[in-house]
Amino acid sequence: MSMSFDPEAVRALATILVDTGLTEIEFEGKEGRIRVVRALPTVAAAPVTVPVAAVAAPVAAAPVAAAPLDDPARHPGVVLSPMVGVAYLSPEPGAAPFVTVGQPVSAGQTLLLIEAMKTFNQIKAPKSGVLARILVQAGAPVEYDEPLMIVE
Amino acid sequence: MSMSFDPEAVRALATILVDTGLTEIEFEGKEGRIRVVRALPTVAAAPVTVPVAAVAAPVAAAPVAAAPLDDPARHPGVVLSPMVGVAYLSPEPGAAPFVTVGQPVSAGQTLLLIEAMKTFNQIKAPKSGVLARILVQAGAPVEYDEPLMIVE
Amino acid sequence: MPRLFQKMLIANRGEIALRIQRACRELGIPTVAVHSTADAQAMHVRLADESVCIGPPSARDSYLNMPNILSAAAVTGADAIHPGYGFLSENANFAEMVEAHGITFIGPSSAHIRMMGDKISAKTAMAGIGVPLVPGSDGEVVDMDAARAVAAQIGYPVLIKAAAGGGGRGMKVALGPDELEEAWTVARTEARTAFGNDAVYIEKYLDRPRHIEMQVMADAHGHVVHFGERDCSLQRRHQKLLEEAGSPALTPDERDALGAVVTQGLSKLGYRNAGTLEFLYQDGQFAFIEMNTRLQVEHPVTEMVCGVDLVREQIRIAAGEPLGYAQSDVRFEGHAIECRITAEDPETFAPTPGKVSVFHAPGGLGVRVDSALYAGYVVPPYYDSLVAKLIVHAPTRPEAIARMRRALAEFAVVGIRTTIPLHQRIIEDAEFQAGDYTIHWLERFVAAGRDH
Amino acid sequence: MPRLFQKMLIANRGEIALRIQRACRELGIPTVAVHSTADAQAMHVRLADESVCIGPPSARDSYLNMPNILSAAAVTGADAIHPGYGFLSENANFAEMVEAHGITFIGPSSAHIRMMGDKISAKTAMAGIGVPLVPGSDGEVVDMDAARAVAAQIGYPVLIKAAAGGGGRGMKVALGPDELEEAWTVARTEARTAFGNDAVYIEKYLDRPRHIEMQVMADAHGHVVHFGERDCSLQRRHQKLLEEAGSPALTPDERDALGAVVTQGLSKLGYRNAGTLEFLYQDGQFAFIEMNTRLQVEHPVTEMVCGVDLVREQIRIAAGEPLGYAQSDVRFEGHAIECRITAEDPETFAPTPGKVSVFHAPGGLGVRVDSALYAGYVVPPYYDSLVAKLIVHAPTRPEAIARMRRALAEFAVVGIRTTIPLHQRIIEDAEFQAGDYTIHWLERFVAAGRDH
Repeated sequence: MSMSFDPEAVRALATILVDTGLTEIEFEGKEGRIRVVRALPTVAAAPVTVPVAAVAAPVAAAPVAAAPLDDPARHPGVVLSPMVGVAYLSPEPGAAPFVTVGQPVSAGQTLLLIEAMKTFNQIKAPKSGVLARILVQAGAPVEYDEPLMIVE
Repeated sequence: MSMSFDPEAVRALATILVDTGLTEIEFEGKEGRIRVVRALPTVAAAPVTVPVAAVAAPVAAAPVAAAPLDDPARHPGVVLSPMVGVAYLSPEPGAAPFVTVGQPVSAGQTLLLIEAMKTFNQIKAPKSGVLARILVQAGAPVEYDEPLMIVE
Repeated sequence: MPRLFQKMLIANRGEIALRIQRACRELGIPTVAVHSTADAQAMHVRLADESVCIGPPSARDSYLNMPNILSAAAVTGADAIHPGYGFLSENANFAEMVEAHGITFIGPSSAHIRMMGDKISAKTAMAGIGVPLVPGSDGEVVDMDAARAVAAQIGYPVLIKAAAGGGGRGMKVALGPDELEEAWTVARTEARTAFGNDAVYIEKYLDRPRHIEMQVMADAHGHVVHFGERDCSLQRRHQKLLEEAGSPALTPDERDALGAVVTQGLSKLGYRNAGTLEFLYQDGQFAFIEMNTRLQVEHPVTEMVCGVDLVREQIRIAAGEPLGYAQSDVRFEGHAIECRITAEDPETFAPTPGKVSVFHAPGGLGVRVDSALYAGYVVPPYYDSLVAKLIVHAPTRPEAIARMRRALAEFAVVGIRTTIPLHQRIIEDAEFQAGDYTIHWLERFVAAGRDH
Repeated sequence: MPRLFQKMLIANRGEIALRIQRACRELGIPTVAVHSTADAQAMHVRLADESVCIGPPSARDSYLNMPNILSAAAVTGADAIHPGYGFLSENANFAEMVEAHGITFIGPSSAHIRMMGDKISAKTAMAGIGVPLVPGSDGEVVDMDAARAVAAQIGYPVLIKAAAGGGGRGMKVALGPDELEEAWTVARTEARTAFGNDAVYIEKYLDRPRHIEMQVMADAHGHVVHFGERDCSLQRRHQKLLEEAGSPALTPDERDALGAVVTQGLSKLGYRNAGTLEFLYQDGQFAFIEMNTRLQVEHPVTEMVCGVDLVREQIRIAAGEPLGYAQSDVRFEGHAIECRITAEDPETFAPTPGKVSVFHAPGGLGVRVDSALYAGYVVPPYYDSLVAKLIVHAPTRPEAIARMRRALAEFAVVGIRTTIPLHQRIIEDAEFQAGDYTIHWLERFVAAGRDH
């Protein structure tokens, strides 16, 4: 989906926002919707966070939005584990790995194996690109949704 | 996507918002929808209050600061009860009251009696002035720190 | 004390996952929590020693995902799996797979799970050990002629029930001969659709029974004890809402007599671990309906009156330990009541998932709270609506009711609607207070409450 | 059930006010909370049926303000007052005034409160009913000659104690004859300053005693039972931190023997309502030190093992009801431990008043929490630092310790520091786990913890 928008409209909204001292303007037309928001510097409106007593304290954790910017799980090219199991980076012990960092990969190419229930499941590249990062170690356990590799 | 909107409409809404002291206006027409929001600087500083489940719910009550502006307990001329007991406005049943609203009173003058432990305690005016309000009824129980009268 | 197991994987969520975790902690066994992506912030995950994400929010792909759960056990080195209730707890294939992987399943053998999972084979087994049944067909009823013959013999009204049934599905009443064919046809169709198995059987329909169930515990050495009965008659759409131990309707002699039949019978069957036999009880007669081969939601009322930790017993037995006590050592002290508090509107029963802004549990003498809620927790919309069990224990039933009244009034859950107000209405009802109710009572009570 | 009282005024605050309120609620008795201006948002005020502000933050002007408390009872129409512990609970004049106003005081007669309030008259009374005493002077010691004679007779080390003493004040040790005069002089000076009464007496100083106390309950009809012992040896500066029922050091025979002496003696004295006899226990010998004529902080451990509601019993007895059971009906089941959680730094014991941002109590089987905390509550700096009592009950002492470990780990109090970490250290200690401790153990444990 390709999107274009009218920067002047947004600029105009932003100017109004600043001029008027508002914190949010939302505009929706037949063509789409624009919403501009300004957090006041006196961030008294920030959510109340509480100190955590201990591992066991059932208090609200940091929100997802507070995850580090380089969180691989949020990278657009991340490959997530579809199952729980053990990761293997080569087809058999001692063999060369399926892929190495910096190498071009094509969609459908096997990136690694995950052993689950005594079967080895081939995890394939979802798109073509360059293998940017390997996030798991050979022999390491992985859980569902765990980031495995990044293809850029 | 190209969007157009009527800046004057938004400005007009914003002006209304600021003028009226509202915090949010949402407008939806055939052409679309406009929503303007303004966070009040004072709102952010307000203590977080939670809805109260029931009489028994041990949740934070409205803070003292939220008491009505005409709370007599906060009036500078308030006379507070120094004890727990029963208030009497006249020296004996059927007699004229010690004081009536609008009457000038002088510091040290008896305003009412509070019966506690079978003794009648004279509650005296802390300063001279005019008796502005009587906040207790004859024969009513009063607790410690309860507002009794206001001398202005 | 040597550990009974090196590590326990708890294949469940919510309050029961926490309940099992507590028993493990007290036994010194480290725990592995498994969870869906929707439950990453759940209490059972926060308090576990380790946790593994096993799938997306849908239970089918997470809490029912056998390969991922078994892999989670493998990668964490768990040597035992406790299934809790619901989910995979009565799945014989899962129990088999667990044992095939060299992991101990905390529950009975897969053969017993399978036997009791089919209502017809369960009834056959029970008949064989002398447990009283509801009068009815001798196994499956294959055609209308057989159906008519059975119904005529036991007398109307009758109930057509699916062999694979559960939760009230595949179950139809025929009040007289003219209703039999339709009831029989509809029940079979429903059973085929819901369970892929249209085998049905026929039972006498009881018009005003109580639901009374008996808790048993059997070790691997042939010792079986019972921990008395629970009265779970207060149900709405086959969901229990409030349970008591003991039943207001049962005498100690009736309990002892039924208990003797049940424990002797299960010993003959070679049953192992925890189990619950459910009965209808009317006119002084018990009639077996089904057996649950797992821990029940309402197990705490039994724990309170017997002073026993049933989860601890399950784990000990699964490790091969003997019970270590006889039936005569089991004592019944006082009375216990459990209110199941769900995230539902107390009038309409519409689910109310959402954020819990305030959570304050009642405390003090004789009050127990089993809940995975905490302030700030968001109740997800994907799973069962049970969010807390409030259990009270007191020397007598009237004192237990007074304690429940006090505890319900103290319980603060803000942000979502719960069934606390419904429970408050139930315990103030004169019929409830007199113990005068059947399995139909609550439906009428709820309907009456909605009318006025 | 007719109400025992029409309305109960609870002349206390904090967890004990809530504890008494809960008992009243379960008995159907409406409650009146009294509070200082600092406690307007306290839990005991929020949950009461009515509340009356009785004074400014200072306890002397509020919770000790007898005229205001009696006026509060009068204006609300309360016909009974429960004093809790501390504050006015052992003030014989207050008990007298309450009764003079035609209001029932939930406790013993003022005469018995007075008798036990003076240590010398208490010892004389106990000697008269055959309760074993610490060897010492026969009442007050009036001069140094008498002091020297007594000390020589009972043997050093000896303890000089104020007749009006309490909380460790007016108490000095003399290890040998050369220390006697100074100890005697300092104890008298301290007693005169603290209590306005310089009467002192002399006792044998025990070097490694346990503090063991016995809970009794007596009705107005001459029936007295005991509910066994509590071991309260874990003290710091005469403040108990952790209590157990039963004592790890006592056999059932020793308990029975002491119980028989105590109950027979109190029956002779005509004692009524709850009471606790405190003993030092060393080398198999009990030695009476004092009697508390009120509910104790640590009463819950007794409630857990005996299955009794002691506050309910106090109220019933005050209303004239008979006990209704004999000593042989009192059972002791399992083991209970209480941890007193205070708003204090777990290392320095500096008080930590302030706002509690998160409060989440542990739950599950065998766990009881008595606390007036809630999320958002501000612990005021004016009163006792006790903010929660965590009590566990289990079949055996090792299981109770495991349960306490689990419950302490679940307990979340955020915003103020508490003694939870200290309790966690205590229960992991090998000597504690072996039950091998005296009244001096905790001081050394705390000092050792601070050193490393």
